[in-house]
Amino acid sequence: MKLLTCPLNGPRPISEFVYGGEVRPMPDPDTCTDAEWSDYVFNRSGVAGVKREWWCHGPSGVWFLAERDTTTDTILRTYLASGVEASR
Amino acid sequence: MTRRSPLADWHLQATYRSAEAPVWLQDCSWRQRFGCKGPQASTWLESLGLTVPQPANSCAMDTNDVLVARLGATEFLVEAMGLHGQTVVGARERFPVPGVYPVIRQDAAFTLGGPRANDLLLETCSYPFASDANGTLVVMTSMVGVGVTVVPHRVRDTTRFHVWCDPSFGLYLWSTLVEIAEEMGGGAIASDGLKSTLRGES
Amino acid sequence: MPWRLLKFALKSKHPEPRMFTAHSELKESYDAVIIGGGGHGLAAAYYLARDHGLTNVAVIEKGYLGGGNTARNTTIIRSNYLTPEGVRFYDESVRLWQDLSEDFDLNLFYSTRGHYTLAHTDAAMRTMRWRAEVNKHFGVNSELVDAQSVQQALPMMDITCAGHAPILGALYHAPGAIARHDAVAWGYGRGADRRGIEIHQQTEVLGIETDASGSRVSGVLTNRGRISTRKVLCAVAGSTPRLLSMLGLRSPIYIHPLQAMVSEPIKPWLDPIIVSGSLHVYVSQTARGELVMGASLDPYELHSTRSTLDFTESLAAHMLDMFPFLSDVKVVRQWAGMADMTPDFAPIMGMTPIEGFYLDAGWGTWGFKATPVSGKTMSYTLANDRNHPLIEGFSLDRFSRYELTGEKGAASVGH
Amino acid sequence: MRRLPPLSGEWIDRKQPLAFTFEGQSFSGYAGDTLSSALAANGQKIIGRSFKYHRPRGLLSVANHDSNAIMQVQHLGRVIPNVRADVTPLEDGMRVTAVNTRGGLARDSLQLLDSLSGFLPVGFYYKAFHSKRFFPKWERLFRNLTGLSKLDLNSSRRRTPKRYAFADVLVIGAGPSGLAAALSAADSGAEVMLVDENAWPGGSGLYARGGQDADARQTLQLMERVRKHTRIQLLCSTYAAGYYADHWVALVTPTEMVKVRARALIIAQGAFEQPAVFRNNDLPGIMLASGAQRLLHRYAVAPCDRVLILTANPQGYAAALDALERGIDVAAVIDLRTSPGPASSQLAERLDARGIPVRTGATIGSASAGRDGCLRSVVVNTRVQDEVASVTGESVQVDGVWMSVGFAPAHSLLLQAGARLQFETALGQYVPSSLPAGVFACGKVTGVYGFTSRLTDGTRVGEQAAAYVQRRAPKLRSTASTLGLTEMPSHPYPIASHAKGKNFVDFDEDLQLKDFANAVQEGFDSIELLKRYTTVGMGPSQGKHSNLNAMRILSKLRGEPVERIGATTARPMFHPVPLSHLAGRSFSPERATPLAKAHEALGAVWMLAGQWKRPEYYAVAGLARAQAIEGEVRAVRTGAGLIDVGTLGKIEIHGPDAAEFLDRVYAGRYGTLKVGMTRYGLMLDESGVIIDDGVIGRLADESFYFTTTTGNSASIYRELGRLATQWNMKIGLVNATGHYAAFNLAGPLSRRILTRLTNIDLAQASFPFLGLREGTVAGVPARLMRVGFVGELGYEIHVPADSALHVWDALLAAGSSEAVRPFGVEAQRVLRLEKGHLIVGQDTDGLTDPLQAGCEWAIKMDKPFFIGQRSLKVLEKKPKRQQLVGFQLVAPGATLPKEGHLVLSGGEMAGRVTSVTRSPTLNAVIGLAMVTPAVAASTAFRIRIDGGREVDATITPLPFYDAAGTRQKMVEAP
Repeated sequence: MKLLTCPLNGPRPISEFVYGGEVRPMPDPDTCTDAEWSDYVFNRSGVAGVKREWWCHGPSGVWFLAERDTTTDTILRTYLASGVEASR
Repeated sequence: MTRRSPLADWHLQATYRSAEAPVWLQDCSWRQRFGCKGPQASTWLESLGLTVPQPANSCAMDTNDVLVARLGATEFLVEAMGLHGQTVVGARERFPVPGVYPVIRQDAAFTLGGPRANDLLLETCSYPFASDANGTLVVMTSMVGVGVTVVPHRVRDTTRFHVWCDPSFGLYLWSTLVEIAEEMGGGAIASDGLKSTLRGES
Repeated sequence: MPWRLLKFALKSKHPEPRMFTAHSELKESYDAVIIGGGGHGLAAAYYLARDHGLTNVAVIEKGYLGGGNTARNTTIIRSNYLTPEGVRFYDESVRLWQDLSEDFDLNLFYSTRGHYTLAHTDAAMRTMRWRAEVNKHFGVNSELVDAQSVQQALPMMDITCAGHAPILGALYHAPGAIARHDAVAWGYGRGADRRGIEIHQQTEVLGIETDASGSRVSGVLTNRGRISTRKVLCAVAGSTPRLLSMLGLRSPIYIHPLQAMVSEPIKPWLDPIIVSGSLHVYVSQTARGELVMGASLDPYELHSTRSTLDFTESLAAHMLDMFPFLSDVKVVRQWAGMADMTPDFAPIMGMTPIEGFYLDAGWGTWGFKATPVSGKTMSYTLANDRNHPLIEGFSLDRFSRYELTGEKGAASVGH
Repeated sequence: MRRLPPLSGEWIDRKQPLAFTFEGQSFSGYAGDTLSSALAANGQKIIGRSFKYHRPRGLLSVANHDSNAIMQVQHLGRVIPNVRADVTPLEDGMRVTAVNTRGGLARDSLQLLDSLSGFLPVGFYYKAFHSKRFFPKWERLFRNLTGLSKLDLNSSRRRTPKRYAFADVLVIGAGPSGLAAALSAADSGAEVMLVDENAWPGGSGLYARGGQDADARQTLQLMERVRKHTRIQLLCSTYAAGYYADHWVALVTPTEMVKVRARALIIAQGAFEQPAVFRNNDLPGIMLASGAQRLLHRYAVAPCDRVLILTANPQGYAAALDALERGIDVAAVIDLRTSPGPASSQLAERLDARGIPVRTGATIGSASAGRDGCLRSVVVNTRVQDEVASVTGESVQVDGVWMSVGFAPAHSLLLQAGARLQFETALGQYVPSSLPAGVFACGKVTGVYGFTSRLTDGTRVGEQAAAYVQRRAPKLRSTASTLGLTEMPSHPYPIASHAKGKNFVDFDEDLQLKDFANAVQEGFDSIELLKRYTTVGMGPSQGKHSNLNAMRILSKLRGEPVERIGATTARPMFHPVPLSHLAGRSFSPERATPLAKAHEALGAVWMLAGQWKRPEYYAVAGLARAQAIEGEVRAVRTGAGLIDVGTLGKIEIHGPDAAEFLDRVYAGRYGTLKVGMTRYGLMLDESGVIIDDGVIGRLADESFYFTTTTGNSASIYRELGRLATQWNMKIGLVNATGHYAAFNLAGPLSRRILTRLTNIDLAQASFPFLGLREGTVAGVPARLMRVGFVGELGYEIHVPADSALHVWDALLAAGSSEAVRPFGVEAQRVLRLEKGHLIVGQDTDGLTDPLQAGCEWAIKMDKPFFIGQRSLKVLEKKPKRQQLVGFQLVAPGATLPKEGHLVLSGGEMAGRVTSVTRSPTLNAVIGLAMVTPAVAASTAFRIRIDGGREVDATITPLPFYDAAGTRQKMVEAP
């Protein structure tokens, strides 16, 4: 099974993790247009490539970021949202 | 009033093995424990005279058998491993403390031991415990589909494993493991602490 | 033994012609280009030629004919959807399916087996009743049946599911069917080919050109050269986001793998198709005797068809919960496809902001059963530059309008 | 076929005879026999019938590379389907039968299909049988003709354990190269796991002897060293079913599946010997030379008395010498090649010395059967050119043909691991051109065939793998992959066409040479299309003996070199895996509140709620379900009831940003919530859809306690954690769901009962409606919330789980005089419906926003931000698509509609019933319905109930009961 390295708990089988989706910047709700907002709410960058994603280590509840190539499922790096680099 | 183990219903029709069993489980839910997190948690625990482990996911046991486990970076589980949990009860009663957030810990807690304990783990959990049982490690992982916290603990030449899980999963986790242990010629063992749970202690 | 097989015994030379002409060159221009030589693309080509007389058309496929999700799905066909849009659309599809073998003069092994969607919770029972009522309202044959009827129909099944998910009832859908998936692509391909449409395999799209205004399609760039055309139909499932990005279009489509596995052949014992949302299982037995089994989507985005072991582990466990006697039955092969999912579990079809660019996408886990109707409606849409009435609820702009279709309730486990 | 005298290294234990039956006939074998070897030893040449034409079939590979040897076994009260006879150990008392025959193996009535084969060309079933009228009949016929074993639908679930394992180096294949690799890796300090699918290691080192014992002796020495090595764990009768990401390999043993995480992997799986293609090459008696050698040396069985060897490599000559050594008469060695290589020539001299004729540039044109359906003679023709044999040939009487014309490397695991292959023309096979990090290969799979070369290769690779694990540079550098290759082990085209056909390429699927030409003629001219149309390689053996020849044939038909043809994807499983092995014990976690046993004692009837079980109602002797539930409802309305709501999600949030955080994640406002008060909370997603609701209470300025619905507790706690991280807020979240027990004591008499147990002042003034208080109940620290879900005076009591039973019992005891009654989920549903409260997920669906649900009161649009707010601003401007309304049936006595029934307006579908009940309190049928705005604006609609009948309903304002809400506020105690 695929291994994913939690910055705090170390490498674990990916079944211990919950996928939180791609990190997506939210437009300013007060200034953006309805179209910009619905684009943010519904549309996704579905094209394969390296993406920044939210992942959660289930047993510990640790949320962190992973840079993953969605073509090959290779994980380039994982780090806490505060920016702490994970030892890989 | 009576504290009741999350596994109490199981004990009602329990058959216990001897501690000589190749693999055994012992209900330790009765132990006094509490949890805390928050910016001041670590300093506060130190101020109580507890030994606070520094690295994430490590633990320390102080002289009067109080275990302080660091869960991740900023959360702690404090448990009196001995029969008398006065320190812990005392600390628990000091809440609220500024910058320290209490974490209620009503866990199902048990100890897994015996020469074949690791074989049981290999059937139920994907974490390679055998590779590192240095006694200060805290592992949060999944066991038969239940989130658990595990502290491997070297006793002489064998390793024992202290396991904690959410009480609502307790019966399921415990009876599943006991069933497998029994297939291995082991099973649940009784303990003084256990009796006092059923008898109740105030 | 049908007479038509005689010729094979009597003729010394094999009397069958090529199903698909091999075209050495791409023409410089076509009236329309269909990207994607899977079931949907080929069906659209077939109906374009047959119903709309459009034959100067090229189907371009980066791999081989029907090699994508057409070849990877578990071949379940049904119309017991939840929304009126869905029910009307898939009901038309089932109607088309039923005549396809004769239309093609090619045996698709279209086999009506009946389809049980099991309900293990009272919430599921409510949804199943809702679906049954909507289906019946639109003339689709579905019924909510109780646990006893399920047990009578499947006496070998453990309806307690090993105790941890007792079956309370099921949505029974008599028209539920399976078909020989590859043959569907071949049938449409041969039909389109015979009507003069060119099928180009091993031809990959590198870009889509628009005119100066940027609002109208003008051509397609491929690894075998440029084609000029004013109409492009995009039917590429998992590759949809990449194709859309060539035109700067955004969509809610996200790609997750969907896995499946198949057992060794065993003598027939399972007539109907069984689906369980709670246990994440769907299974049917093929004419060869194999059990074709699937579960739910993989939990995270991935543009690859790799296999995982944990998929087979949980699927096997849930299979045995329902059918304990399969313990010694062996799995020979597992595989995966890339599902192009949408937020409301309904497809995205029809015209787009780019004139002359028609989209047939968002087929998630329900694309195979829609093959004929998507071909029919998309060919109509392309030929008339007007969305076919059956697909009006599926347009790309429904999201910006906050007018999603409510199919999710029915498709929480697809198929 | 007969058993031979004992020989050193044989796998059978002659001291342990075993009895079994085959097709009802009694046979005997020895411990250590497989079903195949035992049948062979008993002279049973025909062991099965082919899938399509029902031709008699015999042993081919004796290695589970073909599906001739698939059987059905009855043993120890179980019927085991599709048993692989080649690798299944014989056990005493087994009752073995062939699969898929009609009237038994010997006189299978379906063999007439063989004579009809002319009518059944490739893909014939696509070309007929599809008239709408007759297809169902034909299909039934086909379904019954196909399939292998018949299942015993009564056999019980087989629960096998599963195990995780960890190794530095996992070596797959314990032939000469695998043994060498394992030893070398272990000697270099790595912990090694070595697996082999056979009952014993050694591989071809023990069976391919060439009439001598030198290699075998050396192999036995290696085995002995492996057995003694402390760092090597050897698993036999174990195959690697598949490679998965990050060196995760599924090993299948006879009793369990072992999931190994290896740090490095060595593939030493060798190569599958491939058959030659000629007319009737499937007759029993014709087998792969390696298969014959396995029988000879593992099981001491002579497959025949007089053999003709068809070869194109040294291995064939060696097999001839093995035959002589074991007293089998060798009629001749026929070599496809005009000029055999040096290795072959050396061996040929030894044959010559023993008077065995060797004929080169020849082939078998056809074989024919005797009356027994088994091989009787072959015609040997000159090979005029590829595929074509001379018209006239010489007939040779033999009862055995051994084919040794080449190999296909067993590289499917390598491919799954991401290795790249290139075609080595000098070898006539694919070899790895690049390997992923930590993946290594040695032996035949890499094109190394010589015995000593394989040992060298294995030693080198073993050391390299250890070096990789130890993060150091390897001491032994790579050498050319084709170590010491003197001649090509695989013939490029070991195929002979024949006018009459029956020259089989795929034995599983009965595919003949001409089928491929015909498929290509019909346009299926790429390997993938060819595979799908002909089904080559799709049978039970997954192409192990047929894919390579299929590629060769296609390359010839397309006039392109084999390497241009490509190959089909190599997917797991390597060998088929039983569902029981994959499933293991199959764990499905369940949650329980501390009161589970107490509920049971009270007669609870359970219903599933996610991982939880909840009392739907409490059975009362002599009362029907509906009456029992009605009784519970009345108790709450008139006296007091007690319900376990411990399954609700319970979350604490502490910290300076706590209020701000709640204001962002819930639609209501909590910054203004007073300490000691609670407020309803509605949670939306970004598109404005309702996803959850609960009650939020303020414990202190910076501490809140709130509940979520049972089903969403885990996912919501997780998502809140993510948002806290994303927004970088100073809060601490605590998931107390399982740690707190909770019950709702509700009813006009609840205050009176609770007063007896608590130190909290329950007087209206000090504990008002929606208040939150902390104190003790029955001596236990407790949190009390005055909530109104069921619409009566009520207290939700939260206590630590370890004291739950104590408090529950105390409440029931204290309330005995008021006849307090435990009530279940169903009664609660009725009560809340009377109050017009919606249930998220039942009265709302995946698209319902608060405006549609009539929850405007619960959303504070003037807050700076909350999740879903911006979308609601869009939705406010648009007409509603649906709307939740209350309704009442016109005729109180009318049949009760059900949830999910349709709302009709003018015959058109206009919505659905989401909740409905017969209200005992109001003595009316009331409900909620999600309807079109048009219907919502009207006053009445119809509901289509079971049987298609319709009942009339009038739209009714909510709530149905106690509109003023005086009862739940209950100012003064009754």
